[in-house]
Amino acid sequence: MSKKVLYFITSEDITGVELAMEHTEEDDVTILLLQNAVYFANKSNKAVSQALNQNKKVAACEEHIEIRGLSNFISDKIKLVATDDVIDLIFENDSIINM
Amino acid sequence: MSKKVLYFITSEDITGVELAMEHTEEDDVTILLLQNAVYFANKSNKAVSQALNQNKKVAACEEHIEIRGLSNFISDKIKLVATDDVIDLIFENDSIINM
Amino acid sequence: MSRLGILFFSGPYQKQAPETVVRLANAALDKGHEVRVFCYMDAVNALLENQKKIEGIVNIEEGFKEILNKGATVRLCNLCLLVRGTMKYCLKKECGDVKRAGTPDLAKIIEETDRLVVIC
Amino acid sequence: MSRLGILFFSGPYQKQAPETVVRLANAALDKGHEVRVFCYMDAVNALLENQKKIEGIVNIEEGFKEILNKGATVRLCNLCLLVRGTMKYCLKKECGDVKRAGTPDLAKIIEETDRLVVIC
Amino acid sequence: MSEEKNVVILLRQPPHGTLYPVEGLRMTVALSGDFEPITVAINDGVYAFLKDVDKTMYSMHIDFIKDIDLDIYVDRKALNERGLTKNDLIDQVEVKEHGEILKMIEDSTVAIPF
Amino acid sequence: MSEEKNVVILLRQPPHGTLYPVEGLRMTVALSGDFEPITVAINDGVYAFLKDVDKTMYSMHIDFIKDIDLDIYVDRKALNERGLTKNDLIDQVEVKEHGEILKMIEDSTVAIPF
Repeated sequence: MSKKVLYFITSEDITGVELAMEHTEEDDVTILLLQNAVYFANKSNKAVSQALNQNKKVAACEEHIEIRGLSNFISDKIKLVATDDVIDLIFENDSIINM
Repeated sequence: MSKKVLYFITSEDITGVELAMEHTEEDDVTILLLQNAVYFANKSNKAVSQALNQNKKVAACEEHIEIRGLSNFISDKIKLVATDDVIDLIFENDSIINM
Repeated sequence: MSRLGILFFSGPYQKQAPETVVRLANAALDKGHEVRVFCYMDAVNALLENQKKIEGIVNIEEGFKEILNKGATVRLCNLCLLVRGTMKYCLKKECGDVKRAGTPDLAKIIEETDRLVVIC
Repeated sequence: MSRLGILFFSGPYQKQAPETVVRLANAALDKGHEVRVFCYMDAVNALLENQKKIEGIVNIEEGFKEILNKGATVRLCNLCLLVRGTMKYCLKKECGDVKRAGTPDLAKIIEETDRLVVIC
Repeated sequence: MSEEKNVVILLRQPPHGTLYPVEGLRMTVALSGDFEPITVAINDGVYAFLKDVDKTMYSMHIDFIKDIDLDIYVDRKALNERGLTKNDLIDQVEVKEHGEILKMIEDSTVAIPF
Repeated sequence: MSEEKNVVILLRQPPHGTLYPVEGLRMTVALSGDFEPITVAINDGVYAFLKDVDKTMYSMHIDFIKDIDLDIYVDRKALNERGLTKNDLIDQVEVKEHGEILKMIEDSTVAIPF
C-alpha cells in the first residue's frame, strides 16, 4: 500500500532529513524545508546532497530561501515552492511527518 | 601575560568546547558545563573526551548532572561542582567566555 | 475545501514560528480551506494584546487578527497561559473565534482536520 | 564582596534558563555578592505577575521575588516588553529593585560588575 | 476519520533543559481519549527515561500512559550512540531496533515532534 | 574598570529563524557608548552578512556600527564550511582567518553569545 508522505521540516534538526532518507522506498516521499531548515538546502550540506543523489524529492519554501539570500547557494535539483504550493503539498500527501 | 579563562557553557552548542580546546596553551582554561551542556560530559562525547585527554580542566554543575540522572555516565576526570562553587569559579577567573 | 490544523510552540519576536503560522494560515484561508490553530507552551503569548508595532518587524498580533478575521479558529492551551500569568491579556472574542482550551482540544483538531502541520 | 552581572534571553516554562538565573543569583547573594540581572528578549516575561503555582514545576515569579527580596536588581528591556505587549504586567517596585531599562543599561551592568555570565 | 489516524509523539529533546519532553508526554495523555498515540523517543529524547533522571514533572504522565496500555518506545540506535543500555532505563519503556522505530514513524499519519 | 574590558559579541545563529542575531547587533550598538565591542560572526552567524539576505531588521545596526568605526569580523572557517566566499558578503564586514578569530575571543574579558 504505497502512500505519499511529506516530511515537513521546520527546525534546525537534520534528523528529519535523515528519517526521510531511511523511509521505505515503497512510499512516495517528499522532503519540504521551511524556516531555518532551508539552510540544509545549501549545496555543502551532505545529508541533503545525498538525498538528491538518491533521487529523493526535496523542496524548499522559496520565500524562506529568498529572505535568507540563499538562492545562489542551493542545488538546482531542489524545487522552490511558494507558500501557496506549500498548502497544496500538505493536502496532496497522505501523511505528514513533522520535524 | 597568562590569565585564567572560564568557558561558561549553558547551551547545547558544542562550539564552546571546541573554542576552549583551541584556546592558547598560555592561559589557564576551565570548561564549565551547565544546563543541557552537561550532556557533553557523557563519556561517549568525543569533543569533551579529547579535551580531557589533553588535560584540559572540565567541570560540570553537579545539580544539573543529577537531575538528568547522568552521574554514572560521565568521566571521573570531570569535576562536579555545586552551585556555590560555580559562583566561586566565576570570580576566580579573569575572563568569561559565555556560550 | 479541506481542513488544516496547525500546532506551534513559540512566542512572538523570538523565533520565526508565529510568523510562519500566520503566513501558512493566510495562504490556506485564501485558497478556501478551513484553518484551526492550536497554541501550546510559549505560543499562547503570540495572541497577547497591545503588541507594539515596530517598523521592519512583522507584528504578530495583527497577523493573528487577520487570520481570525478570515475565519480561522485559534485555541490557547489553558495551563500554558496560567503558569505564564498571561491568562487575562489575550485577544478577546470580538477578534474572532479565539479561546482558551485544554490539550484534548488538540485531539479534536487532529480528528476534525485533514492534515496537521507543526511549526517548530 | 564582588558583583555579578547575569544576562538571559528566555521566558519561563520553556527553557531552564530562568530557573538557572534564579539559582545562581541566590547562591551569589547568599555568599554576600551583589547581583544585577538583565532580561533581554523573551526573558522579560519571566518577571510577569500572576504566574500560577503548579506542583512539581518551579515557579519563576517566586524565584525572582526571592532574589529581589535579597537585594538583587533586575532590569527589563523596554522594547522587548513593548513588542510583546507585556509592559504593564511585570512585578512592581514593591517587590524590589525591578524596573524597565534600555539596552545601554546592560553596558552599565557590564561596567559596574566584576563578571558577566550569560545563561542561554 | 479518527480511526484511520496513527498519531506518533516524537520525543527528540532531552528532559530538563526545556519543557518540551514534559509537554510532549502531556500531549500523549491528552490525545489518548481520541487516538492511540504511540510515544517514540529518538536522539536525546531517550534521556527522559533513564532510571536516575528526576521525573517529578512527568512521572504521572508515564504512569497514566502505561495504565491505559499505551506504548513508549525507545530507539536502540540513540541509546548506543550515548553509551546507554536497556538496563539504564525504566521498565515502562520498550527498546526497539532502529528499523522498527523507522517503521512506526513511517506508518504514522500524524507525527508531532517535541 | 571599563577600559580594561574587551567585549565581544558572538553571532553564531543564522538570521531570520530567530531574532537573536538582530538583537545581538542591537546589543553591539547599545554597548558602543561605554565600550568598543567587537562583533564576531562564527558558525551560521556568518549568514547574516550575505549580500542578498533581507537585512530590513538590522541594516541600521550594521550602518551605525560602521559609522562609529567599530569592526565586524567573519570567521573564514565558517564561510568555507558553508561554501561561501568573501565576495558573497557585504563590504562592511571583514573576513579573518580562524586563528585570528580565536585570538579575538581569547582576548575578550566578556563574550556574549547570540
